[in-house]
Amino acid sequence: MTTLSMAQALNAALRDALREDDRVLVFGEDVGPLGGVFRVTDGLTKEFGEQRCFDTPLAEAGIVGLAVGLAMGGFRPVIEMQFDAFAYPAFEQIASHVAKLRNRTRGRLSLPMVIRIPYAGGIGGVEHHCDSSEAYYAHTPGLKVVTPATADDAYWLLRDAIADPDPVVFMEPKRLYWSKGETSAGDRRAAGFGRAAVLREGRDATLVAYGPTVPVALEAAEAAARDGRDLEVVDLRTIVPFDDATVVASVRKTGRCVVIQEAQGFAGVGAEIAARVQERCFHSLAAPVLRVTGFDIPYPPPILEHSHLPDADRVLDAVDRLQFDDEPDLLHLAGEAS
Amino acid sequence: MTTLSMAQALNAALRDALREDDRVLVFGEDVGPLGGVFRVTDGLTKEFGEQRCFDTPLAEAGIVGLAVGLAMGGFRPVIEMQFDAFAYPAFEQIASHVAKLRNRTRGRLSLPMVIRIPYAGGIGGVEHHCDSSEAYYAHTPGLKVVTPATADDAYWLLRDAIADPDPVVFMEPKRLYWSKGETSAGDRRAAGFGRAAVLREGRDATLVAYGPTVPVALEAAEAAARDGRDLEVVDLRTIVPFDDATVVASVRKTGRCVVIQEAQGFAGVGAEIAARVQERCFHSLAAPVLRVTGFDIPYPPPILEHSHLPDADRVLDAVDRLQFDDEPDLLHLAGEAS
Amino acid sequence: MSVDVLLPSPVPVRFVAEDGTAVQPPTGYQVPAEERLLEGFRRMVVGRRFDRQATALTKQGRLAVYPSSRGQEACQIAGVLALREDDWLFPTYRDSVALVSRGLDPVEVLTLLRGGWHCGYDPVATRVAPQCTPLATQTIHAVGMADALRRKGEDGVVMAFIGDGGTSEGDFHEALNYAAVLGAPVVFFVQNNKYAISVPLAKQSAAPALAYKGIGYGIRSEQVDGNDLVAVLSVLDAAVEHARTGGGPFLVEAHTYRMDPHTNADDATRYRDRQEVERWEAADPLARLETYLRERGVLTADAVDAAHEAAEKFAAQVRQDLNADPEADPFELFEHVFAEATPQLREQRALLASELED
Amino acid sequence: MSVDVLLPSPVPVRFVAEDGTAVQPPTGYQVPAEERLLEGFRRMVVGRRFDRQATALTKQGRLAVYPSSRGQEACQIAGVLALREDDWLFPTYRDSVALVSRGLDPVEVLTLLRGGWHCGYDPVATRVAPQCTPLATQTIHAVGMADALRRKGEDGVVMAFIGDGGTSEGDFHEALNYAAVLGAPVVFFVQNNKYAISVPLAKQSAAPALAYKGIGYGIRSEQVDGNDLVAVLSVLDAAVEHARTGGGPFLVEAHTYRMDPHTNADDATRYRDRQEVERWEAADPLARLETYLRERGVLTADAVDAAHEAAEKFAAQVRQDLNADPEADPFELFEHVFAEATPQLREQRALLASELED
Ligand SMILES: Cc1ncc(C[n+]2csc(CCOP(=O)(O)OP(=O)(O)O)c2C)c(N)n1
Ligand SMILES: Cc1ncc(C[n+]2csc(CCOP(=O)(O)OP(=O)(O)O)c2C)c(N)n1
Ligand SMILES: [Mg+2]
Ligand SMILES: [Mg+2]
Repeated sequence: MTTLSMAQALNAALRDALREDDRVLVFGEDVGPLGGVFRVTDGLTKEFGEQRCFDTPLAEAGIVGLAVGLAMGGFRPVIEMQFDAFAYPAFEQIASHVAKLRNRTRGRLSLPMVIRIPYAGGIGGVEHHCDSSEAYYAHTPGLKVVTPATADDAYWLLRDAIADPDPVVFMEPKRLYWSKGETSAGDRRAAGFGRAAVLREGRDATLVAYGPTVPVALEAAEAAARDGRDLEVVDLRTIVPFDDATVVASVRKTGRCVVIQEAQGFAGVGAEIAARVQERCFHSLAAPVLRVTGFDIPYPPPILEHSHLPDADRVLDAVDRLQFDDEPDLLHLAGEAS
Repeated sequence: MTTLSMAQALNAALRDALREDDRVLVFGEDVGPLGGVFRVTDGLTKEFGEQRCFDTPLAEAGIVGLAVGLAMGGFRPVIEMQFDAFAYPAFEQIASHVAKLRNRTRGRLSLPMVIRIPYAGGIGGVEHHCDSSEAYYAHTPGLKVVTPATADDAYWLLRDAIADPDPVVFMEPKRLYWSKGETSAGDRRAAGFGRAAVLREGRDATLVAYGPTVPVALEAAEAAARDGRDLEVVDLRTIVPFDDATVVASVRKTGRCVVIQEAQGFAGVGAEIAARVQERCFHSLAAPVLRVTGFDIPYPPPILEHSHLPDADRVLDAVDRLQFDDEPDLLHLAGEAS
Repeated sequence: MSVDVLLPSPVPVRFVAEDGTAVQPPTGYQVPAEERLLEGFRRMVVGRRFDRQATALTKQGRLAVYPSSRGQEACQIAGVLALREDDWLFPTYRDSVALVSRGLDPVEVLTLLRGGWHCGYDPVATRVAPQCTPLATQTIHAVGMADALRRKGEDGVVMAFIGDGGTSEGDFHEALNYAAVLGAPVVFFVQNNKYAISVPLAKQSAAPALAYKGIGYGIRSEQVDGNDLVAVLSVLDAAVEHARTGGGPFLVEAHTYRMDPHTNADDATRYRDRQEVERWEAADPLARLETYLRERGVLTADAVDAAHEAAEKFAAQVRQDLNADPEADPFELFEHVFAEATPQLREQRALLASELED
Repeated sequence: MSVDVLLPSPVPVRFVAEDGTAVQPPTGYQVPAEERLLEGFRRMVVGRRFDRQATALTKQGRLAVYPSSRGQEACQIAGVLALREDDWLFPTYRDSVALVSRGLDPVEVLTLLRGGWHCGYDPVATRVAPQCTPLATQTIHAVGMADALRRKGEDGVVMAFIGDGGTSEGDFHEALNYAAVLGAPVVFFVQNNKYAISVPLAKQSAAPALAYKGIGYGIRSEQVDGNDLVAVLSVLDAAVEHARTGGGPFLVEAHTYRMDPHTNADDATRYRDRQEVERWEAADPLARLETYLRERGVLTADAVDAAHEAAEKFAAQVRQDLNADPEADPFELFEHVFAEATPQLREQRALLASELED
C-alpha cells in the first residue's frame, strides 16, 4: 500500500500496463515529453520511448480513428482526450466505429482500446473545459463507461480497462486528480467492472453517486450522521455495465434513495438510475427517488460554478425531502415555479 | 385542411417559411435540385433559387458551423443532416457552439437555427442510417428538441422551430415520412413548443410516447381497448422543453405509466420521463413506471430490426405488468437473467 | 522535401486514349506487364457483369439497395491488382466490385446491402475492412492499420478508397495529416466520379484537382485518367511501391464517372442530363482497354468470349446464391455488443425470449 | 484558375531583416504607408505591455489563466490594422492583444480568463466573435459570417485567426473548402508560433509550409515572416483586398514564435530548450520594427518614449480595473440558456433561490 494522488495512480497503471504488454500504446495531445496537461502520462515517453507513448497532431477524430486502426491491427491503444468537450470532435468515430466495430463485424473484430477523458468541473476551468459528458457515452451501446472516485479504483479500473477486450471510455474526474488515497498497485484487488462499491453502510437512505460526486455523497453522509441520520453511500465505479444488484439491494434495505450526479440532469445517468431503482424497488420505496444534479445549463463560468455544482447541502436538502415525516413536499418539483 | 404525408407537410412548412421571411435559408447535402433523399426540400431551389436553398460540400461540421456564422450574421438557417448518424461529425459544433452561443455571450447573440435530422429506424435501412439520437441532444442544455408524430404537427412544429429565437434540433421519424394526415397549414393552430398532446383519453394507464413510437402507442391502446383496458396516450411533441404538466396530470389520473421510446433504453429520454413521473406522481402510482425501449444494442441489421423495435405487443406486455391484479411481477427485471 | 515533387501531374496521367490508342505517358511511369493487363480485362468484364447483376437483384427485391460502380471498373480492378494478398484494403459501400475481384465471396460482400448482418465477410481473413458508410471515417482507420503493419515489421501496404464527396469531410484531412506525420504506408485512392449523390464536383471543391490536396500535408500525389486501366494500374503500382519502401503515404485521384444513379433508389435525372452521361459512355474503361489490348494483339476474340462466359457463370452463381433469404437468429442481437454480454443485455435477451415464446 | 497563382512564395515574404535593415520583398507587395507603420509600432508597444501585465496578473491571482502572445505582436497588430471597423474578426484565446488593439475594453477582453462570464464583450457591437477555445471551430463560423455579409451586400471582410496546431483539426479543412466553394470574403490567418502547447510543428505537419494547404481548396495563399510587421501588414492588406473585391478567400501563414509558455500554467522547459527561445529573441518583432523605422527617420526617440509612456498608462489602468473581483449574480445562470427560460429552468432557479435563502 502506497499513498498516491489519483493522477499518480493513473500514471502507475499506464506504466505497469506498458511494461507488461508490448501491444499497449499511449498517445494523444501533449502526452509525450510534457506528460499531459494533468501529468497523467508523466515520464512515460522517457521510460518507454516515442514508439510507445507519443504526441499526435492536434485532431481528436484522428486520435480515435488512429486507435481504431491500430486496435484492428492488434495493438491496445490507450488514448487521451485532453478535456471533456474536446472529445466531441471525435464523437462520430466513437459512436459509429469504436462502439460498433465488434457488432458490425459479427464479433470477428474486437476493439480493445481505452479512451481516457478528464471530465467535469470544480477546478475553475474556463468554458469547454468542464463538461460532464458521461451520459453521451453511457447511452451509446457498445461502450463501457468507467469512472473512478478513489486513487485505488483509478489504478485498478484503468488496468482492467486496458485488459478488457472491448472499448472503454474512462472518465477521470478532474477535481479528484490531486486527492490522495491508499493504492494497492501490484497487490491484485477483487472488484472489477460492473461492481459498485458500498463506501459507507447505512439504514435510512441510499445515496448513489459516481466520479466527482462520490466525495460529496460521503460528506453529506457524515453531516447527516451528526444529525442522527444513517445514510448508505454507493459508488457505481462503472456506469456501464451497471451494477443493479448492489444498488437494488441497498435501496430495498433503506427504502429511500437520492441519486447524485454533477452533469446537467435531463436525460443523464442519474435519470437512468432513478428509473431503474423505481422499476426494481417500487414496493420498498417510502418516497420517490430524488435526483441531485447540476442544473440544465451550459457549464457556468468559474465565478458561478459553486452555485451550479451539487454540494453536500443540496444533497441533504434532498434527503430531507425523502418524506421521513409523513409530510410529502413535492411542491418545488410539481408546481410551476414563480 | 388538406391531407399530406409528413414529408409533404415539412416541405410545405419550409416553403411557407422561405416565402414569408427572406432571412430563412435552407441548405445541406442534396437538398437542392435533388430535393433531399426524402424529398423534404423538393422544389425549393426551383422556387426560391440557389441562394435560398442550396447544396453544400459534404461535411456536416461545415454545414452546422456555416449555419452558426450565418445566424450570427442575421440569417435563419434551416439545415439538414442527411441521416441521424451522419450528424455525429457535427457533434462538437452542436454541443459546443449551437447550444452555447447565447450563453457564452451572455445573451448578446441569439442563434435562431433549425437542425433537421431524419432519425430512427423501421425502414430497412443499413447500418448508420437508423440511429435514435434524440437523447444526445436532449441532454445538451441550450438545445430545444422537437419531434412530430403527425403531419399537422410536422408542419406547425417546424414553423415554430424556424420562428424560435433559439436553436432547435428537429428530429423527423423516418418511418412516418409517408404516413398521411390532415394538415391545417395556413389555419394557425394553438399548441406550440412545450405542449404535449393527449391523443387518446383513458383511465387505466398512461402511455407516454414521442416521434416514431406514437403510432405504436395508439395501436397498443386500440388493442387494449378491445380487451377492456382504457389507455391514455400522450405524445410529447417537444422533448425539450418538456411538458411536465400534461404528463403529470395524466399519470395522477391513471396511476400507471408506460414510457415508450425506440432508442436504446440506457440513459435515454425514457429514463428521464420515468424519473420525472415517479418524482412527481409517487403517491398516485399503483405500479412502477415501466419503460419499453429498443435494446441496448447498436441498431441491428434490417432482417432483425423487427425484433428490436418496440411494438404494440411489447407495450401491451408492459401494461400487463402494471400490477392491475395485485400480483407484482418484477422478476424479469429484478432477477439475474439466465 | 522539394515542393515540386509533391505536386501531381498538371493533367491526369493517361496511357490509352478514349479510342483505345496508346498515348505517351509522363516519364516515371511503366506500362504494367501484359499478363496483368489481361487479368485486369478479365476482371473488369466479370466486375461489370456482377455490378449489373446486383442492380438487377434490387429490382427483384433480393437486395435492399445497391450502389453501382458501373463506369468505375478500371479503378475498382486496378486498386485490387496493385495490392498483394497481405496488404489491406479499406473500401466504401461503392467498392463491392473491388471486393469481389479480390476474391471475397459475393454473398458475403452483399450481406450488408441485402439487409443481412452488417459486414458479411471476415475482415481479418480477407484483410478487407468492413465496407464503410460514414464517409471518410475509414481513411483514418487505414492510417492506424498501416502504422500497425509498420510497427509489426511487416511490409504490407494499406489502400483506402474514398469518393470525391468524401474528401470534403474533416476526417479525410486528419487522415492525410496523420499519415504524413507518421510516414505510414498508406495509399489514399480517390475515385472522383464527379458526383456525391446529386452534388456535382463544382459544388464540392474549387481545387484545380483533388490531387492538389497532397502538398498541404507533404504527401506525394498524382492524378490519373480513372477510365484508363493501364494508367490507373501504373500509377497505383508506383504509389504502392512508394509506400511499401518507406516513402510514406501517397494520394491518387482517379477521374472517372458514375454511370448509374447513386443507388437503385436514386433518380439521377433530377440533377444531370442524359448528354453528360452519354459523353462519358465514349470514355468507357472496358471498351477502351479491350480495343487497346486487341490492337496490340494481346487479347484475342476467343479470350474476350471466354471472359464474358466466365462473367455469365459468375453472375448466375450470384443470382442463385442470393435466392435464399438471409437467415437471422434474433438472439444474435445480444451476442456482439461486448465480448461478454452484460447483465442488462442478458435481461433484455430474456425479455425477447419471453416474447418469442408467446 | 492557374495552379501557380495559388501557391505561396517559396520562402516567407519579408520586408525587414532581423537586424532591422530593409530587404527586397517579392513583387506584388507594397510597403504600407508610414503612418500605418508608426501606428503599428505604437500598438505593438502597448500590446506587449498589456501582455506582460496580464501575465503578471495571473501571478497575483487576478486572472485565472493567461495565454501570452509575446513575440507574436506583429501578427496580432497587423491583423487588426488590416481590417476596417465594419470587418469582422474571429479570434482564439491567444488573441487578446489583437482585441485590445482593436479598441475593446481590456476588462471585457479578460473576462473569460479571470473566470467571469465567458465572453465579456459584445460581439455585435465590436464585430469580434467570442474568443474561441475549441480549436478551429471558429473558422467555419467565420465563413458563415463572411457569406452573411456578402448576402447583405456589405463589402466587409472576415478574418479568422488560428494557430498552427489548429490547422490539423477537421474543422479547418471544412472551413477552407466551404470558403472556396462559396467564394466567401474571408482571410484565414495562421499564426504559426511553432508549438501547440508542447507539440512542435514537426510533429504537427509534414507540409513544406502550412500555406501550401491553400491550393488543395483552390485558395490563394501566402507565407510571411510573422515577426516582420511591415511584411505581415503588406500581405494581409493584399489578402483583405483580394477578399473584399470578390476574389474569394485567402490563406496567410505567418511564421512566428510563442516566446512564453502556452499559458502561465504551462512548463515549457519540459519540451523545448532555452537556446531555441534565445534564437528567437534575436528575431523580436518589436525591436526589429523600431530599428527599421528609426533608421528610416520615421520614428523619433521621443515618439518611442511616448509610446512606452502610453503603454505604462494603459497597463496601470488595466491593473486598476482588474483589482475588483468580477461580480456575478447566481440567478444569471438561468437567464441565457434560452431567450425565455423553460419551466424546468424556472424550477431549478427556485431551487437555487431556496438554497440561498437558507
Ligand atoms: C458522414 C456521412 N455523411 C453523409 C452520408 C450520406 N451519403 C452517403 S453516400 C454520399 C455521397 C458520397 O459521395 P462520394 O464520396 O463522392 O462517393 P460516391 O458515392 O460518389 O462513390 C452521401 C452524402 C454518409 N454516408 N456519411
Ligand atoms: C478541439 C480542441 N482540442 C484540444 C484543445 C486543447 N488545447 C488548447 S490550446 C492547444 C494547442 C493549440 O495550438 P495552436 O493551434 O498552435 O495555437 P497556440 O496555442 O499555439 O496559439 C490545445 C491542444 C482545444 N482547446 N480544443
Ligand atoms: Mg462521388
Ligand atoms: Mg501554435
